[in-house]
Amino acid sequence: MTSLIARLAAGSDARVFAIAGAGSRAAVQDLRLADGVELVDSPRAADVLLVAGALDPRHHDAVRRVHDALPHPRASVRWAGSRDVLVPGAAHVALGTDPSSAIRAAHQALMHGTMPTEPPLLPDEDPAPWRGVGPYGQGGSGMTGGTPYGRPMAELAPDRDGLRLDLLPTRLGPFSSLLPHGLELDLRVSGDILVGVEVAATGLAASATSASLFIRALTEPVSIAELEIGRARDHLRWTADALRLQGLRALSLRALRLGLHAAPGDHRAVERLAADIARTGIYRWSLPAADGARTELLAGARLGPSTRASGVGEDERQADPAYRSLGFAPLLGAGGGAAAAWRLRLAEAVRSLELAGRGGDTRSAVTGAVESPRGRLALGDAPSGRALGLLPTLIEGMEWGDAMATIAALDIDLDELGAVTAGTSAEAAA
Amino acid sequence: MVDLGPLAIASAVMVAALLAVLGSWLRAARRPSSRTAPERVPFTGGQPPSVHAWSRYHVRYYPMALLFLAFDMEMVFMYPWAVVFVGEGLVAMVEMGMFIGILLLGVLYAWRERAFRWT
Amino acid sequence: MSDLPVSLAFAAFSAVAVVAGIRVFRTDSMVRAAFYLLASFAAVGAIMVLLGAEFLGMVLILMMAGEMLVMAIVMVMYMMNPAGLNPMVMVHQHRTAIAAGAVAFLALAGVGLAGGVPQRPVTNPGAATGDLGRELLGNSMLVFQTAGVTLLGTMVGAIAIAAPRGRFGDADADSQEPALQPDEEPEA
Amino acid sequence: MSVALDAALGVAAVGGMLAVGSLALAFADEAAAAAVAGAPLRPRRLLVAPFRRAASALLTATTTTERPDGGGRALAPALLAGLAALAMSMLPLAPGVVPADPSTGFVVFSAAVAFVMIAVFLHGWSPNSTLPLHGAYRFGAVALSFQIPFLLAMLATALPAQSLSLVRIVEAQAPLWNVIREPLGLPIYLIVGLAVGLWGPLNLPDADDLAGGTSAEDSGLARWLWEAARTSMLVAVAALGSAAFLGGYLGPLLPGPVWVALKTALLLAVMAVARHALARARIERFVEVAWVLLVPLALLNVFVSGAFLL
Repeated sequence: MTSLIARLAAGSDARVFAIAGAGSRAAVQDLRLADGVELVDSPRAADVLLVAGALDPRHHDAVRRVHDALPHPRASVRWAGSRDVLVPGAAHVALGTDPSSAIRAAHQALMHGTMPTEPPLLPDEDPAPWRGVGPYGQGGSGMTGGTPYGRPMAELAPDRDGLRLDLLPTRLGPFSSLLPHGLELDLRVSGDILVGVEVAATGLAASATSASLFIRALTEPVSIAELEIGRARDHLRWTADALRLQGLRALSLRALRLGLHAAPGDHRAVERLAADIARTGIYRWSLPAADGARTELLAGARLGPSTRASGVGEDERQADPAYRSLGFAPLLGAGGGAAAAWRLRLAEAVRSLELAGRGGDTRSAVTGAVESPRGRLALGDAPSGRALGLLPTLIEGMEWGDAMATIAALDIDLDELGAVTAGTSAEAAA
Repeated sequence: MVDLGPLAIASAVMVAALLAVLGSWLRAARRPSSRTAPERVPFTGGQPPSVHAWSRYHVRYYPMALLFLAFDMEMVFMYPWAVVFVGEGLVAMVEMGMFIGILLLGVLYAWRERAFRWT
Repeated sequence: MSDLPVSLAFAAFSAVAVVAGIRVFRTDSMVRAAFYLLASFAAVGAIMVLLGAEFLGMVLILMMAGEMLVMAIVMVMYMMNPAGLNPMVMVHQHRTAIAAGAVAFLALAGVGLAGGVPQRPVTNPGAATGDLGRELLGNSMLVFQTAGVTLLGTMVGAIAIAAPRGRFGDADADSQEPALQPDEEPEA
Repeated sequence: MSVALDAALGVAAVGGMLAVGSLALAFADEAAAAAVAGAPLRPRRLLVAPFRRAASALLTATTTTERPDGGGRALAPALLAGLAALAMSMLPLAPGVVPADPSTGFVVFSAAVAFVMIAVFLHGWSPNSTLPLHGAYRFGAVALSFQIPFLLAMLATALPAQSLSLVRIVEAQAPLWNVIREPLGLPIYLIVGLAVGLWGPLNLPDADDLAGGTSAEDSGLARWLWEAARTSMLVAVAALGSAAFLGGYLGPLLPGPVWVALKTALLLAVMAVARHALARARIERFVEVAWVLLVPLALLNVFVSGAFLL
């Protein structure tokens, strides 16, 4: 009986909580298509922890905390360029090779009981001393004082409804499925409304480098066909993530599969995907409605589709004679808002594939500032940096789900941000 | 005497399922896990929370909850009404129509006052 | 069913009703208190079913689920320390409370023991729901319609008093927080 | 003594039906996902997948949080499973064959649906963790909104039966199924049924934008039990929906239980497709639509279908 259960369990999909460190976001996303591996949103649901890419020492404790949140029996896989001691005992897989067989092997060994579970990494210390304190030894005092069971309670604060109820401080990130990994938000939540938002930390590793096409285009002319295929793939990858957030997992896999290999001939397939997405009713009942002040903020921030969705024709490609010679004109939305940005991203993916088909050997003529899938990209000035600056104003006062959809629509890429700003600081040092 | 047999059987089925799940849950929870304090930290992305999540939660849909309390009463009247509807005919239709019409005014008013929106 | 199982069930449900009722006041968590109350009501509903009022008993159970959820969320909203992380005593003025409880118990027990138990067995229990329906549409029509108006008044009143925003804007527009001391200026 | 025997039979039958229904739902869900994703369907793998998942859950430990409400955490999945079983025990399988037929069966089913909100709220409240807590309160909004349309959609089926017994409701459909007699009933019932079963476009409490919501802190067997309880509830909703609207065991040629299974499977398939073909609704949007659109439509359904009975 025991061996039957173990055999059955070993055949189940390995449930993986993945930490996507610097330079590994797309590779981790591709694992959603891997056989026998399932990425989950909470470490409590996982069997295996995958730690991918470079991570600064300041994130090490967070990684350890995530590790300790996994239930026993647990195993880890380190997927990085070089071995390190971040998670002792983790199997090492070189970045660039497929980790799914190592993950499956670890999962099977755990289920068969041939591999011991990993012990906790953090010392067994209470967050605050409480044992034996207070009249019942629970660490509290009075009605709401002290640190019962090691933590204080949330405190009262006035609210726009004229009621004084508790503000619940919530630190989201750095490894939350709701945010790009590396981003940490300090949220103050009253009910399901975010009444305070602060960007607490961004970036995964100071040594971030990115081989992204668009960063290469900053310094040298790049084939337009290559750039536009890259843009389409980027948009499709974003669509995959955003669809998942809205609960459409099957469509998300379809978008990801398209994004993996999209080529100029695929523009019909992308159009069909866009039509199927529209049929899910996502634009009618899922996404937050456009809001005047927020749309205006985005309209002035040169954030690519988010800006063009409100009808502002801001696109660096217009300044490039090579693009003009191909007859390029930016696609524009109307009214702004998340739904308009979604539609525009998908329409741009189609347009980019068509453009790539026409592009031939033409190379981009302008360097220094290019239009990345997220907006205007220049040395020292990444669209994600501007998006992060707007983020608190954009989501403050929103309901939780609306806020998460809005963050997703911004398409924040910390790798791109890190690479561009690291470039400037290196130049400044030189 | 009322025939309690069917209700007894239905309750027995419910209790059996409840106890089966409860028993498995308790057995699973008895196995030691989460021994250290960091293993028990609630998950929000890798940082520990600064306070307990339990708080005076601002239930922003409370006007709707109050409306529910009042409207729910209508169901009590509608069950017996449904049983005698065919027998009583038009009288039943008109009387319940009046009752429901009055209650729907309340929903209409709540909608006008945006009681179903809170974001 | 014979009498013995019914009597046993009656005893069991009574015990649940009483114990859960006591737990309402002996627990620290507001959510637990609300759900203990729900358990107590559900047991009373089951007793009503045992007494032959099948429809009313089941409806009591059905209604209480919604009501107690609303009770739980509103209690959490307004009580300090809603989850009882620091233990607290929910009962105040112990002596008065004990005295009042004892008097109420004795009075009710006295009524129960001294007052005669009505001996009007239900002739056709299956038709009870239908009888109720005919009563509503017939003799009690006016009561029934008045209930509708009362409920409408409840809805309108609840929304008018409680809604934070209405079609004319925020409910607390231009309002001031009261002063804490007698001769203090109110906070702007 | 016969009651005890009937109860034992009922437990076995309901357990079996819920298990088979859950497997069917898992299969339909994977098939719908594969169709939408454009991926190949691997039936052999699919059939063992639920058992593999269960075995892996058995071997994974159940974690706890810092200071949970232990009783609530244990009770929530058990209560939900119990409610699903309670509802399922009143499903008429063939003329004269039903595990339990209380004369107020319809009210009992309504009470089971009402208690779902207690189970889900308890499940999100008890871990003392932010994301589950938000899921719990979200379900409060969802549940208080779906109650009345759900009950009203069902209520219309009691009019022709002149009874609150589910057996009578099926019998009364012999001349004409309720899905035709009350065309609005089934769509409203199905929409709201998605919310009762925490499924697809109305799975707001366990949503992806809360990283799993009320079940974000669940692991191992505790997680599996919650998922199984949720699925069972959805199966019960589909089964009773087929009895109330699609005539239950009524149908030509085939024996009654086969018709029940086929009709339940049909509703489960519709729900499986809805999960992959429809986006999750914003909570505020659902609350407003439920009150302003579904409640009046459900009432209209009651009165219009009632008028045809006179």
